[in-house]
Amino acid sequence: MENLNLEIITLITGVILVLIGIWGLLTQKNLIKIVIGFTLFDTGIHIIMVSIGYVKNRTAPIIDQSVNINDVGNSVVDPVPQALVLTAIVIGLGVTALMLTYVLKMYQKRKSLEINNYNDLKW
Amino acid sequence: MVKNSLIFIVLIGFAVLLADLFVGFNGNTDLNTLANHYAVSGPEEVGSANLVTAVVVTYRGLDTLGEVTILFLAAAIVSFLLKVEAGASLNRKLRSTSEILDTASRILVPVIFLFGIYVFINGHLSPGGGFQGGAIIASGLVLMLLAQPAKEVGHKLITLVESISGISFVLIGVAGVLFAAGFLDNKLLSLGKFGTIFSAGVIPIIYIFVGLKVGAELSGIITNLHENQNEA
Amino acid sequence: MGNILEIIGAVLVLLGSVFLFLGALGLVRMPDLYNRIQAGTKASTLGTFLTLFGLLLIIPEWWGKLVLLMTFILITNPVSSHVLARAAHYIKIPLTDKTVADLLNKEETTYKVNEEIKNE
Amino acid sequence: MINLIIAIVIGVLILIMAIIAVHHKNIVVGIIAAGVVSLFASILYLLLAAPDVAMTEAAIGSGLSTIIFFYVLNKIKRQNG
Repeated sequence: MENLNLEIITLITGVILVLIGIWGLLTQKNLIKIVIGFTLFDTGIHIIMVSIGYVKNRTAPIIDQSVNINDVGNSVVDPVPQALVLTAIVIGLGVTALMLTYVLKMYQKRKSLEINNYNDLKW
Repeated sequence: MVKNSLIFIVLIGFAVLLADLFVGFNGNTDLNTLANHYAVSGPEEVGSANLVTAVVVTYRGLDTLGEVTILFLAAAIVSFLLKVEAGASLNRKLRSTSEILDTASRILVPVIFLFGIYVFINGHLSPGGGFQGGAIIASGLVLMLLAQPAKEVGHKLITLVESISGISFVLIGVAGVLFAAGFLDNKLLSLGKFGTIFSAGVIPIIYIFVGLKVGAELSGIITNLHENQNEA
Repeated sequence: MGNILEIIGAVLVLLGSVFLFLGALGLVRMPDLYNRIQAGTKASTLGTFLTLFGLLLIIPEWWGKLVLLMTFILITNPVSSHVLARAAHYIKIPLTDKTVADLLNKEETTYKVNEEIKNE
Repeated sequence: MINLIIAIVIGVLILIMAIIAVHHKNIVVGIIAAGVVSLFASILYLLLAAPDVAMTEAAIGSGLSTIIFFYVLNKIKRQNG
């Protein structure tokens, strides 16, 4: 209870979310369920990255009245992981839309959402 | 049985890999060197009050160009796969929308567009920026398409906005090579007074183009999916 | 003077949260979907309004943003619940047994009758 | 202290919703639960002092992403019958 910090809680949440996402990716048979597992995996990775950049008792990296302009280095959190996650979320939406379009095309070809019916490349 | 145990082994492996992150982790108490440099000298070098914007647009500007390109590729492939023939539009029966929804969407959609534009113009002063503003504009388009399903959005307009803002983004970067210190350098214009809207050099202009480009790409994806519903 | 305003604002915020709680209780306790939508929307709209108004009395400098928020909630909240209820009626989600009148069905028939009268 | 309690409650809710999203039999419930995971994650970002990321996640993860899933699901159901 002594060293239970905010960033530790969110880090553990993110790690378990990643594991749930991988479990969904590997065990589900429905193609849309697989895409849902992928989005959960994405969200988990983003939570891990933001919580690693957090610094205890500091504010957001935006300089306004609450931040002393001469002492910025000791009052804001790390801006670099936030910038990475910001763009990664938008890319994640594009990739999700691409995967769902492929699911739609596969359904139009074979009339099935079961992954077991697509065994063309199985050896 | 073998399959289940294999999945279990994979999960255990990932858990061991990620456990390395939080076993000895006790929270940061200080910034690392790179982040400290960005935080201390960022306001003077770049002039942007929002340090995330400074990192996205200036310090890591080339990465942002690459990410916008990836998004463009995804949107282009989606629209290529979901192509609708010109004659086959709207042969499904539409239920008439209620008058309340119609009036409310007519009031709300321009306000949402205006809010998106506000978000990406003020990206260097307050939370927000091109990516968020583009997403908000695409959300307004979703509301418009759900409230008035028969409405057609011009593909020509989306393509034009998308390509013009992409070209302008690259041209501003090249102008930075010619007239300032390097590619996408923001000292092309004067830095201005810190904390006002006409400050931070060329950052607001770049973020306006990024916002228009992201908004046009997401709107393209949404429009293609919506028009594909009309086909049999 | 400022102190009295602060106390009134705090009471309004408390009242608003009571209404929000009642709305959440209605979501659980009501018998069918239409009653749940009604309870959730009415109580939560009033609760949010009272909370924002109390905040306006406590911190008067934020009036611009708060009035904007109130306008937005006033437009969106009833419209979204109206659309939900209409869609639920069209896909024929059953009403509870205690229902007395189904006015949306009746309204459509009366509209048709009126138009026929007008045409003649 | 209050931040810690909020973070613990939201973290547990995220994990429950994620398990529902992966494991529920009905796909519509799964998609809605995935949207709720994104919405709660945006509150976590706000607690972690990242308002930019919170805005993006709220607009994209729980808005546009859910809508795209439903467009594709609707098209598949329409072709089915």
